[in-house]
Amino acid sequence: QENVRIATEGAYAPWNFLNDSGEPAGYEIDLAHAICEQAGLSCEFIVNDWDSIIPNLLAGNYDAIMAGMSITEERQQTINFSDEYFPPDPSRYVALAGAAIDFEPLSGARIGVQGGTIQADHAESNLAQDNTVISFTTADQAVADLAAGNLDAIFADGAYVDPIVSASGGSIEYTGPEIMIGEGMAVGLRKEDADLTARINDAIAALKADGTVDGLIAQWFDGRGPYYAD
Amino acid sequence: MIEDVTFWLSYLTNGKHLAWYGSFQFTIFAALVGGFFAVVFGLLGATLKASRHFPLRLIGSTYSSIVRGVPDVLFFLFFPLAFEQAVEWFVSTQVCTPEAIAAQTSPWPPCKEANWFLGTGEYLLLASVSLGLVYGAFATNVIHGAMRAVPAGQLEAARAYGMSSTQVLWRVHIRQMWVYALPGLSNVWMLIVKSTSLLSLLQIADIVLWADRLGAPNFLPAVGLVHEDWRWRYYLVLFVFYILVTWLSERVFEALMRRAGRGILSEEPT
Amino acid sequence: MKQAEPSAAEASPVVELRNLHKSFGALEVLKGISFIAREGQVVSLIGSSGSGKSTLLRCINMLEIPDRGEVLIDGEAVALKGEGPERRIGDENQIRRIRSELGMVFQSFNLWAHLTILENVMEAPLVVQKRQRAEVEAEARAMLDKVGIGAKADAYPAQLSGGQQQRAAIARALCINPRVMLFDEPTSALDPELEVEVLRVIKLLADEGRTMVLVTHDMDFARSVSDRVIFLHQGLIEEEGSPDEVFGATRSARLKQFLNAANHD
Amino acid sequence: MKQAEPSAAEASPVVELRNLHKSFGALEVLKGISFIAREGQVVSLIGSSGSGKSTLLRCINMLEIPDRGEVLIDGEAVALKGEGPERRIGDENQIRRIRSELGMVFQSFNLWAHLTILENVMEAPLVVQKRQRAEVEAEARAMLDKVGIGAKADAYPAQLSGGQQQRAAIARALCINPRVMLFDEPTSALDPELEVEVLRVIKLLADEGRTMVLVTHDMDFARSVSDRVIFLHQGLIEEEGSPDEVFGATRSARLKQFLNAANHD
Amino acid sequence: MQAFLDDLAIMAPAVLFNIYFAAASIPIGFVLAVFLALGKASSNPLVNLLSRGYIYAFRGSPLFIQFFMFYSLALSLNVAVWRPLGISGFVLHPLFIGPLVLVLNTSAYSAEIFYGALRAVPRGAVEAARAYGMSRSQQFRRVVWPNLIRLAWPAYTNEVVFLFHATAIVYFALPVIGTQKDLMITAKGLFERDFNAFLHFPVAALYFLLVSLVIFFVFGLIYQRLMRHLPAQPRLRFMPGWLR
Ligand SMILES: Nc1ncnc2c1ncn2[C@@H]1O[C@H](COP(=O)(O)OP(=O)(O)OP(=O)(O)O)[C@@H](O)[C@H]1O
Ligand SMILES: Nc1ncnc2c1ncn2[C@@H]1O[C@H](COP(=O)(O)OP(=O)(O)OP(=O)(O)O)[C@@H](O)[C@H]1O
Ligand SMILES: [Mg+2]
Ligand SMILES: [Mg+2]
Repeated sequence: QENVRIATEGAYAPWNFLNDSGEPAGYEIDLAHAICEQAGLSCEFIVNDWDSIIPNLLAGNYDAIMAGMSITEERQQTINFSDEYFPPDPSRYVALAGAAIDFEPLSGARIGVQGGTIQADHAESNLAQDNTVISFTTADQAVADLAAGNLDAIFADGAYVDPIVSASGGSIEYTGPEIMIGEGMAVGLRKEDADLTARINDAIAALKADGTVDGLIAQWFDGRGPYYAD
Repeated sequence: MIEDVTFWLSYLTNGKHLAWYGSFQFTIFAALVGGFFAVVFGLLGATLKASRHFPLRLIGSTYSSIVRGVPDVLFFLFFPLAFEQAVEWFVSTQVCTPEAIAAQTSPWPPCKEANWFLGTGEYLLLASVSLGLVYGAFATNVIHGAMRAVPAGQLEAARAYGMSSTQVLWRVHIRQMWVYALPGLSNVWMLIVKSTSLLSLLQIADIVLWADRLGAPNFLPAVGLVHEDWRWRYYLVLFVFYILVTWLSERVFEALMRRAGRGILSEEPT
Repeated sequence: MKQAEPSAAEASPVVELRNLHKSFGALEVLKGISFIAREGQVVSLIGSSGSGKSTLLRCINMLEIPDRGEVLIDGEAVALKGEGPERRIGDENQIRRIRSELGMVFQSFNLWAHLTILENVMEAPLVVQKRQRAEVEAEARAMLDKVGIGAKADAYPAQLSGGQQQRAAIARALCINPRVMLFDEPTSALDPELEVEVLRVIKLLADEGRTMVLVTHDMDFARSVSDRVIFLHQGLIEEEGSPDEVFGATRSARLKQFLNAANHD
Repeated sequence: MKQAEPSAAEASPVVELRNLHKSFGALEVLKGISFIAREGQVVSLIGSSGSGKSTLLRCINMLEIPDRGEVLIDGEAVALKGEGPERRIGDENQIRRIRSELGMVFQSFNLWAHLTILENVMEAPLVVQKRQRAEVEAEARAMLDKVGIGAKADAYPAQLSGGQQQRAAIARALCINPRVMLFDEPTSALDPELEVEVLRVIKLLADEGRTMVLVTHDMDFARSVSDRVIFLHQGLIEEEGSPDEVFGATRSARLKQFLNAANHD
Repeated sequence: MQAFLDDLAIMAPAVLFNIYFAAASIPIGFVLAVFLALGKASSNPLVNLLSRGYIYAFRGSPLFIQFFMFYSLALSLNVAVWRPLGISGFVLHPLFIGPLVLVLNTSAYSAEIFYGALRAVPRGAVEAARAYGMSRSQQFRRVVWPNLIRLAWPAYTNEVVFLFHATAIVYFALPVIGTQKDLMITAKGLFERDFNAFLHFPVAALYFLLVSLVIFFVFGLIYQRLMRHLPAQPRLRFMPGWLR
């Protein structure tokens, strides 16, 4: 049985996070176990900073990335992606309750993002002109700054902020438009590992077909979706 | 009240916290091994610097001045990468067949067999070597200076009584050098201790990384206790930890100094 | 004042310098010095500050390598190679053997700070001469008693007064049982009362008939202890002879001036 | 030897100490010292090392605060408050005024290394006495000429020999035009030839009739320059009188022993 | 070669951030350090204890942790304090809080240097000043300070260089606003794009080295001027002190 090391960030609930016992857990972890079982691989998780997650893949310190990473053209220049395992999902703004932000046009606002994400790219190219874009090393830190009132809004994956909005008891709420960026999330792999990519793709296809993926999405994302069945 | 206590007890002993407590060993390991390497590199560097041959002297002083002219963080980011690639290159010259090299599509490593997987253990060792390399440059200077601080008369007296140059070196020079080197080495040690806070930049789940994870605000019950931003409390613990280590180190160095300085420093009458 | 013994002139030469030259960079400190110290003789070097007394003494045991000229110890020439400032010791083994026959007592004592007084005295016999510890220790203690600091054997140098340190340094030099004792201003770092102690010890050695070469500022002492006095001036021997000749019948004008200043001291 | 002038005994007291006591921790250094230095007198303090000469001198300008006893300068008692080791200066302004009338010359010169010789000499008149720069400069240059180092005015202390530094220190003290000059072993850090220069300057001052208190190891000098000699021993004045009395008709056994050792020097 | 020149050009504006952090914190840190050093030497027990405690705390803990602590502390006070005062964006801005922490840090290190120098001021020189009737403030200004600054200068020069190096971790601990990136973050960003460690990091190192050399040169000139009273001047040497 081939051993595959999978890197995750461990700070992007509910995709991946460290549970109370300090182990990686979340949607991607469950999914990875399913994929590995399906593909007949033995899997092992490695927690790695978001910043250096691609360099360390290339350096051979692990074989795959499952860390809420969206497929982008830029990333495709250096790594391969498997087929997506999380459908394209709109990115959302959230702000403290009662912060009336004018999005027509958005200007003069302090927007928090996690550095190196598709939202950060988007903000840099579309918002930086008139707003202050502040990038944090982890998404958690952006949330902390928002909660402390140091940001007007954060811009992040809809499914990332969704549970925060619901768990915040009304103190954090959605605002502004939903923006569709990214082409869904997928496993990141080294270009030369075509064989592994193929095996993972097969497994993902099978798991999508038998409803396992949708089941896990329902389980981890509060039944909110998005699903492949639609 | 009792419930509060049990709640906090179980919160503070959950797996995440245990992992945090456990990660202190990485910090301590990196400091100790890093300190060891720093002394080794320091002695080596000082020997080079005091060498009679110009090229060796040049290597010694280049090492100590270049490394000290650049921030330590930069080295910590750069050195492990460079070292990994150097090892892989070396291994590749041993194991790679021409076919394997031809078959390799990615720019690095030269062939699959030469790839070196880095886990926490390897990273820790690399981090320790990096620490040793960076602070060895400081130790080089300290030791070099200390060797020169030994009064010339002490060495002359040894020579005048017919000791050979190795006898002078070991029986008088190095023996007295420690007194002058220890204050500087103590500083270098403190530097190493404090730079262990940068281990998280080297992919080691160290005390800083865990403090950050534990302190980050959490809104999801599924992830653990829901709480706001608690990071500064966790950092306060680290702050206290480092102060304690500093305090302890000072006591140890004082004791070492008393030992090394017997006769040289003590003036209290017998 | 010691009587010049008639036998001394015939005794064999222990230290002989032939035409010694030494420069530090552009400064020519010794410009051709020759003299002989014979078995049992006490030779004093006097001269004003900077006249090269210490340098001369240090050339005898090659702590400074002379640029030109020869040093003979017991008739054996110290091997040197090279020329001028590049001159180096020729034979490491020879020089170590010779050095261990020259007991040097430094102006600033140079006791090894990390060793106790007893260990200081025992160090060279044990390490250089490789003698038995028990025997050396007995001898070292006896030597310390002789110079009057037996009680301080286990103290460190820093715990001793200047005079005690100087006497420890003398004991250290004596304990290698040297053919010649070399003293560099043995009392100039001491205060008058300590000086007396140290001079007493040196006098004792002189009376025992030990060969000595000493640099001193103390004219009365030089007069009372020496067989020969050598006055250095501007890198050369300006005047030389028995104490009576040098102090009593001074010829050189420069020496007269020097002695006047010293008297006023 | 200077003749004791009959008028000196009647001249007014400039420095008066009354029953001075001083301890450092458990060590009682001064055990009750009283003496008077009158206008124009030169008082020498002699005594073996550690007998408290420097401490006594430093008590005069309150660099050490005596535990008990009084110091009067020109008849004015220096105000002190508190008791024993807690005793403090009572009136900052008074002490500053008094200090600027006492020209202290330290054993180790204590020239300000970051100022040139001229600046050193001008510092106190400008900063403490707030006098005019032009006037002070003229006076400072004259003073430097007087002690024979006028040419070195713009050199820094580190560029001067020991004797030159000592003379600069004397010039510095003179330039505040003090009522009394205090010298602490003015020549002990110097070699014999430099010593002569400095002693010459001090003698000049004595002959001018300047009031001076000086600590010295040099008995010949003490004899030739002093009006009174005070021998300190174990914290007390063991013997005191004109140089003739003290050196010529020594009474105390301890002083005899001390003078013997010093002579041997 | 072209890539090297490109990197040089890209990082040129970035180095300004490091220079800004150092330049903003050094003068204030210097002044604070002098007071702390005097505090540590003070005989007033309270002042003494506070100065000692402050210096010990900041020298005994890593700067990296200090950044994190102060940022999250400032953040937790945001709603209660900064916002009502209307200085929220200012206080939490890396360009403010960065120099702030650096000031706190460098003042502790410099204070220790100054304190050491203060104790090394030749006793005799101060005694001479006392003996000639100078008041305490005159003693300090005319004698203690000129000696102190000369004694401390070489070590202080090192502290300045190391403070400059310390600016490299500012953005590892603080958020990045817009394109305000320092050398390290720029180099790291470039590295994450094409993974060429052997190009980007050495270029950043080169910049650090260059600025360090400039600091040395300038401070060395000042030192030479300060030390003109010593005929044989010891050269200013790059020596480690008690660093972070
Ligand atoms: N290692 C050295 N390098 C350069 N110059 C030196 C060295 N050693 C001595 N000199 C110079 O050589 C000259 C003679 O020095 P030496 O120590 O022999 O004098 P000395 O007669 O012993 O004087 P003193 O009585 O002051 O000890 C002096 O001018 C001194 O500055
Ligand atoms: N600040 C001090 N603290 C403790 N002890 C001191 C202090 N100053 C002087 N002493 C002690 O007081 C005694 C007298 O010292 P002082 O300097 O007055 O002697 P002295 O007569 O000037 O000797 P010397 O001729 O060696 O200069 C000595 O035993 C000395 O060790
Ligand atoms: Mg000499
Ligand atoms: Mg004294």
